[in-house]
Amino acid sequence: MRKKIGVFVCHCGINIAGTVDVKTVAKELSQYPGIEYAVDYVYMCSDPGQNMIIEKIMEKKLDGVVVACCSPNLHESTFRRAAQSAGLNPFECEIANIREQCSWVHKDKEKATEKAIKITEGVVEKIRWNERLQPIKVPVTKRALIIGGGIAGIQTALDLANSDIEVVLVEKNPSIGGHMIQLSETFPTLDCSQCILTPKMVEVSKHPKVKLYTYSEVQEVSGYVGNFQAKILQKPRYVDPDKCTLCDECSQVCPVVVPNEFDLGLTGRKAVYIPFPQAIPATYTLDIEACPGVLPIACGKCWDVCEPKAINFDMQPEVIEEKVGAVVVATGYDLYDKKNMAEYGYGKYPDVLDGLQFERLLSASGPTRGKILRPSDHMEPKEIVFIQCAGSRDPELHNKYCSRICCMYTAKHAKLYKHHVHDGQAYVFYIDIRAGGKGYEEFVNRSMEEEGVLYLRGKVSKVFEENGKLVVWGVDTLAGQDIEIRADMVVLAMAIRPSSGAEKLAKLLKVAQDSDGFFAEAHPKLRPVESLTAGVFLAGVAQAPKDIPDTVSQAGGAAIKVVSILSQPELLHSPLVARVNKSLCTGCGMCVEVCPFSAISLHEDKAEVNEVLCEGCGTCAATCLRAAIEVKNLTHLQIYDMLGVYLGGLR
Amino acid sequence: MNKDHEPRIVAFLCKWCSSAGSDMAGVSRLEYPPNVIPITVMCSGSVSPIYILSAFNLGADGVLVSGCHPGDCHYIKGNMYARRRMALLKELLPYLGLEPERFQMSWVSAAEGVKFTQIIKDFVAQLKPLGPQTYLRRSL
Amino acid sequence: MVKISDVRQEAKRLLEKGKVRGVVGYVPGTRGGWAIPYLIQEAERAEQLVWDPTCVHNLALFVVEEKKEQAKQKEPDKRPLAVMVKGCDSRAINVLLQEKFINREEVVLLGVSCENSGVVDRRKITHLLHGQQAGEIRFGDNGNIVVVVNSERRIFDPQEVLADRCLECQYNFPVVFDYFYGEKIKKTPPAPYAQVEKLESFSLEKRRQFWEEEMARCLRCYACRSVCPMCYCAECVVDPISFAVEPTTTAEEKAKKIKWIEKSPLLSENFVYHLVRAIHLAGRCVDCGECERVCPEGISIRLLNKKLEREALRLFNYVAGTDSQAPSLLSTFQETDPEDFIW
Amino acid sequence: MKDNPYLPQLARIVTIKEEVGGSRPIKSFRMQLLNGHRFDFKCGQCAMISVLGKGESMISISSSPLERDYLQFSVLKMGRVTSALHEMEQGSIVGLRGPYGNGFPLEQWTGKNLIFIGGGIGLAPIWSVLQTALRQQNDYGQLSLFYGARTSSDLVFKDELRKLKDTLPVYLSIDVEEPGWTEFVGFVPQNVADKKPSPDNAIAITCGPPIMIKFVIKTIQELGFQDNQIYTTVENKMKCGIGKCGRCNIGPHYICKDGPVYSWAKLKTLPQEY
Amino acid sequence: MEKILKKSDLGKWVGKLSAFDCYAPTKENDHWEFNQVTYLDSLPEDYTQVNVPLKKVVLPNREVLFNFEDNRNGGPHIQEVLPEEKEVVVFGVRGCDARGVALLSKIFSESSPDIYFERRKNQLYVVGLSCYPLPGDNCFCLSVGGGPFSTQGMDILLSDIGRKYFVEVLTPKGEKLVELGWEFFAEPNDQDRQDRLRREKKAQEMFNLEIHEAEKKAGVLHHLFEDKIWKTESFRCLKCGICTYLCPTCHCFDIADELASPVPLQGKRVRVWDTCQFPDFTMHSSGHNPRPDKSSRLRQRIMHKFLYFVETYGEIMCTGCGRCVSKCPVGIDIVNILNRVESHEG
Repeated sequence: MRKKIGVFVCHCGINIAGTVDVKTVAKELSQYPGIEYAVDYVYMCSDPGQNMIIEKIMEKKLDGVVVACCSPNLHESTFRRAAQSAGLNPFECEIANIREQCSWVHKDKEKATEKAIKITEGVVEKIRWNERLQPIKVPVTKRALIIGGGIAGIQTALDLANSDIEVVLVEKNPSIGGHMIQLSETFPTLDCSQCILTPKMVEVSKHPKVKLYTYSEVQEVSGYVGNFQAKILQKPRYVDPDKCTLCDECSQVCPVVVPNEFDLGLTGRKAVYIPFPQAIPATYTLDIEACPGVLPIACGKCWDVCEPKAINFDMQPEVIEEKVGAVVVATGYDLYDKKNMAEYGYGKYPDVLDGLQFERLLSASGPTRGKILRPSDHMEPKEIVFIQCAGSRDPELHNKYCSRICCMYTAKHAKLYKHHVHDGQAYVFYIDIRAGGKGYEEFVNRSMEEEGVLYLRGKVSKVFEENGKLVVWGVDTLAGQDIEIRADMVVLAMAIRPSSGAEKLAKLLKVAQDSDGFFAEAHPKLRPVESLTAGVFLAGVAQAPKDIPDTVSQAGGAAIKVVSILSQPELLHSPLVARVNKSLCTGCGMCVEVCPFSAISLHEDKAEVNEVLCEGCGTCAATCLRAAIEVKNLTHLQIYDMLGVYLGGLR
Repeated sequence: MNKDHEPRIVAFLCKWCSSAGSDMAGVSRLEYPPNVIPITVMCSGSVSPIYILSAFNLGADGVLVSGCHPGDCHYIKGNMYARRRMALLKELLPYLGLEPERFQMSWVSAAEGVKFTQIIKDFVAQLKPLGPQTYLRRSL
Repeated sequence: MVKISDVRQEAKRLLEKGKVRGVVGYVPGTRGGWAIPYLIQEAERAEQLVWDPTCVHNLALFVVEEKKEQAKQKEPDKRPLAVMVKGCDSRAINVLLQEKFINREEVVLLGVSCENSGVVDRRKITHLLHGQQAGEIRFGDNGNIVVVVNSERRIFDPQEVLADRCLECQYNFPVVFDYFYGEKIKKTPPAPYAQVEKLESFSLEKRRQFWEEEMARCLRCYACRSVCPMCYCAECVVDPISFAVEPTTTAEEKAKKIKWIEKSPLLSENFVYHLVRAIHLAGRCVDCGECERVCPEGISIRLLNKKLEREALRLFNYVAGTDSQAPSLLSTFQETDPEDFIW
Repeated sequence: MKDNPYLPQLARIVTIKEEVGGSRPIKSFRMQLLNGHRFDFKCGQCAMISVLGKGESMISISSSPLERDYLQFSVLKMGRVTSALHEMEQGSIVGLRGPYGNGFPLEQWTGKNLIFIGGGIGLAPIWSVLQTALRQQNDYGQLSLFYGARTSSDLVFKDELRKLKDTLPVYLSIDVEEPGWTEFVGFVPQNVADKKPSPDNAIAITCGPPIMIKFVIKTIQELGFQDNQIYTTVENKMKCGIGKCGRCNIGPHYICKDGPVYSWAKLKTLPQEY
Repeated sequence: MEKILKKSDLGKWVGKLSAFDCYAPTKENDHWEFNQVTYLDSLPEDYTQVNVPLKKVVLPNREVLFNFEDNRNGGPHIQEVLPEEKEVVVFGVRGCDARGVALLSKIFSESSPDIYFERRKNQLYVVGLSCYPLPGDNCFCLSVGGGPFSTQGMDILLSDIGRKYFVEVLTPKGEKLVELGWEFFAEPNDQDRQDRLRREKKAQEMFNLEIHEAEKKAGVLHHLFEDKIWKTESFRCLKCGICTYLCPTCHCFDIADELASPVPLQGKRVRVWDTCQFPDFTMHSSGHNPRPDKSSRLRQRIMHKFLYFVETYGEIMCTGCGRCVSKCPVGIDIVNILNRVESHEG
């Protein structure tokens, strides 16, 4: 029997009824073939409205319901739930959007009504062929993989581990801690970054539910939500952490000195080294790139002096497989490459620093033990210029986005500078001040008012060296005059970029990146910690620039999202997935090639869909030359019939 | 030629960007001509060329395919495949003498209600002078 | 020059040894000096094989047909099929390999050189001979074509008699083969897309007129589709003349089959049929030109396919049938694909 | 209008009865012409049913020509048209043209015993003969019916068959055992072989799937039936119904006009293209 | 009735036939087709044979049978559509094509006459043109009951005898046409008659293709249903419709509903050419196909023409036009096949 369909036309107060003659829509539809019942009502989404739908489904024995109302993004689930409570399969209920796509954008009532009728009729045609589908059930591995051991990754790991979920935390550097461990003090409270982070680092490393892989990289992730398999490459450290006593003998004898990443090149380190004293795991690492060679052993001095015999040149890279149910990407950021900032002399003049280098100067554990000294001559800078938006908010030349944290840390830098150099003068070039966080505005104001930092609104055009001074040419747009400052030091609030491995990681996780290279969230407002790939979540700056409190909040958010998946006995996956008509399939494999989710494979010369991986995008359907594959409930026939209604009848 | 002809347009809108963008136009109460009937598909990558040809065959005066901007695709890269397919169709149709204005592709993000509105306005405006599409239209 | 005796000998050997289940090649036809495709299954028949400019057919088609035929057999003969292939045939084979319709082991390819020439256009020959029957047509020197009429030997310039597709072709020897006969002489056509470009230079109105006249003639005999090795679908999307119906196919599935276009030879339906076919052949058509040759109404179907061939090259730097390992034109993309047409 | 053989007359579906459910459903439709005209036909003839917009399908008439109130068609849901027909409701309008074909030569069978042997939906064409013979029982000898289907629920005319048992021998069968089934289990030809109907003064009328017909004929030949005592119907794809569209021929015969009813004596001389 | 028409008067005569739609062979690209013409001064000298035979006039590729609609309230409605009432004269029809229409009448005019064919045929006036020289290398009409000067199915036969046509007026329809331009027609003399006869005789000697004893083929084919020739010959068959679409006697068609609008339902039932060479032609909706392969379909085409039709109507359903031989893209040669099956006799 053909389906008995009911049509429910919503007035949405006057939102729809103001432009669309809803009575006419209901009347026309009631005469449409196969329509058992059609009615209009003032607010379909209200309880009485929903109850009416439920009652009519039962009374008229409907097996299809079309609600002509607002966008399906809003009330589709409302009405599907209502239909379900009346015994219908949720896929027997569809929304015809006659508000956002009709009543709200048209004025001519007659034409809008005509269009609303067409839209609704089209959905009626679609629903005729809708299948009753059941969600696909997927088992769940109750473990999570977190990629990145900065504050975002650490916080997510702790929140998850404390929720009794096993965590695999992967960090590519020898130690966890990320950029936060490099910072001196944090705005707006000026508490010491290391002091608040190291307890968390210790906690995560000791937590029985956390498996920590440092000096490791995720190489491959296959599978799907609830059931990922990750391959993790653990690079050889050539030092056995269990034996290493942190005596530092090896480092002492090591003849190789390379720039120290932790201090952003402001100091050097040896080929065998510990990144910083509180590093976790607490062990040395032999940097094979810098070492003269372990195979054959070219130097071996470290091995000679190591009493506990912790040095082991035979260590090999190891690939570890881990099964997890969810993945959190917390890969943080890199600073914008200095190559791009030639106009400010960054990279050319040693006294032009970036924000992180300045942090190291400020840090008690830093190269100058917390004294602000010029790298070139170890003199205390008396005039210092901070340049905000270095590489940010510059769509023509650099990055179009705002890096969000620079206003605040520049204010902090200027303030701390004043704390160190009381007689010094700090200038800040800014476009405008963005201090949206709690206590931030006050913090910036204090910098300006209490510390006497001179804020200049305008851009710096050029920085060059002249007679041992850094000449800063800029413009004060408020005063409308050109400015020249002869400074001892320039600090650039460099833009932050997605970390260097982000692109590769995005590919292997099959998650999207936005146009700036940050990981794309599923919805900018409503799903900010989810990626578009089910089971992959985002935390911290990997998703977009943000400060520590926001990062920690998002990390917590990501953790709860993971929990909400992993706490279920099994996952439900949308059944709107592709299906192969095997009698038409010739096994050409073009669908396999185009599938963004690797959900299709060939078996015995026919395509086969992994329904759990399939997201129902339908790219395969448009690629298949034989119409042998299509997405359930949005088939070629449904499209064709909709076209037929939209274009066929000449009313 | 009938200059007063009201063009009939079918717009294939991807669910995540362009359909959401058209919703945004609605939310913002932007006005555009009622000539376009949207068909929401999951992804512009799912729009088969035969849909477009069929739409013309069934009497459409214009067909719009709209997807997410490159890099923004909800399905990572469905729109990239669409771009290729539609590039060929865009070349082929005028080669056969169908006015190139009748088939259009656009990128409209979920936030671009204004852009969506402008596209529909422009599309309708460029179709109007062409009159009805009779070339591929089935007349029994 | 291809020594046909070598081809015959190899075919004979393959058949005698039972290495292949048959040899698809050309044998003399019954009317005039025109070759026909033939499936040779007895070794002694290999002597009948010919190779001359009347061997117009794309024998890759018969690989497809035989594959389907074998699939229907209860006990399929799993031995490979030997096929004579010229340049375009071999490219078609490559597309079939690329689309995994066949495996390389299923065919033994007897590649033949087009002798720096190509196959002839029957219409051109008929026109030149004023209706006289050609007794024999063979390759001459320097790409010339020798036509014997009433035992008189006439030599034609390739430009006069070759099929358009051959004049525009740059693959005059096979790109994939197991055996190869004749010389590999690289040929570069002066203007491979001259006809397409000419049509493009017309006004929209004139192009429209041109195609309307072409399409109005279509009888929908489907010879173009039937002769195309790429049209191997079990069921054509636009207009089934063969339904893929199996005993398990339900009534609903049959009722759901879409009639995208009507069977009537209406202008609009003819257009959509040919358009969909052209789109389906984008990046797959190897310009063997068979569709146009067989069309009883002489519709310029090649001009359609050739257009998309050029766009595939121009926009995406893609040439069909040259690499059986690469992804197909439309199952891949590049970040840099043009998008200036997009609003 | 009458002289245009392609023009259907409109008819109303007056009742719909679901005979068989499941994945191969069968429904019986009773129809009346809208214009009140009579639709004269012979047992075994067919009519072309149009579902406007979907097309036509040739269906045998399962009611008796003596039934003046309606025409009955029992339709297996099979393709586009029959699916559309199955979706129709009581009161819906369809097109009808015909009747087509030769029909059974009932006039030659007076006084003879008629043995009906049907399988599945194949009971429909012979049902018309059976109903006619029942109404004119005095004209014929003993009537008997063999009928089988895959399962008990695949049997058509269940209610009628139950009643029929009071008037004549009805031998039902299903292919495989089912709980509660007390009658024969096995294929129709086996049931026939089991019951051994006598060929004396008898005509066997059989219709069903081709494979069944083949074995029924073999079986009853073994029982002594001559070729001219065996009648069957054949089916091919049809479009025009009047022997012009060139589709349904077997040799020089067009089933739509020269068939569908054949004696085995005739059918065996024709090529096996059905 | 026999007449003489000067070639220079042809145009004048045609000018008198303004009440008719006139069709004549015109050249499209490199082949001839019957197209409507507004004037006709002469029949082209190089005219050979049209591509699509005369049958297209009586059995067009698409014929609307009726319109139907179902507006929501009124219920379905059917509106018969018949061919336009317009008389048509076709000039330059070759004997094979005219015979084709005559043979088609046997099918379409007998039991349950086909009103569409009937009407179109009744409105059709065939002005034939005898074949001297022969239009094509593959003509074999002489073998199958026709001939270069065959008059079957014609109303008038024109034979070129130099500067004038020898006109044979064969039917009352032909007389009607001649009467409309009676002033241009003269009586033939003996020389004219001899010229015509001489040419006919010469034409008959020009054939280089024949089916040996075609009339006996039915008897041979009768035994060849299971012959392997069908398989070997059909190997190269493309399953296209060329041989049948271009055949003067092939008449298979499909009936289909075409929709202008699904809702409200509005459309036409049409019949369109179809061919026994298409795979799904005989396929049951169950998927069963009594003619499942190319060999059974090739067999059907030949059997139909040389056996089944002969059994029913006593004539061969082939007029020897040679199109299927010339136009088959893969050289399937019905004449060759039939000549080869000779040996199977007995």
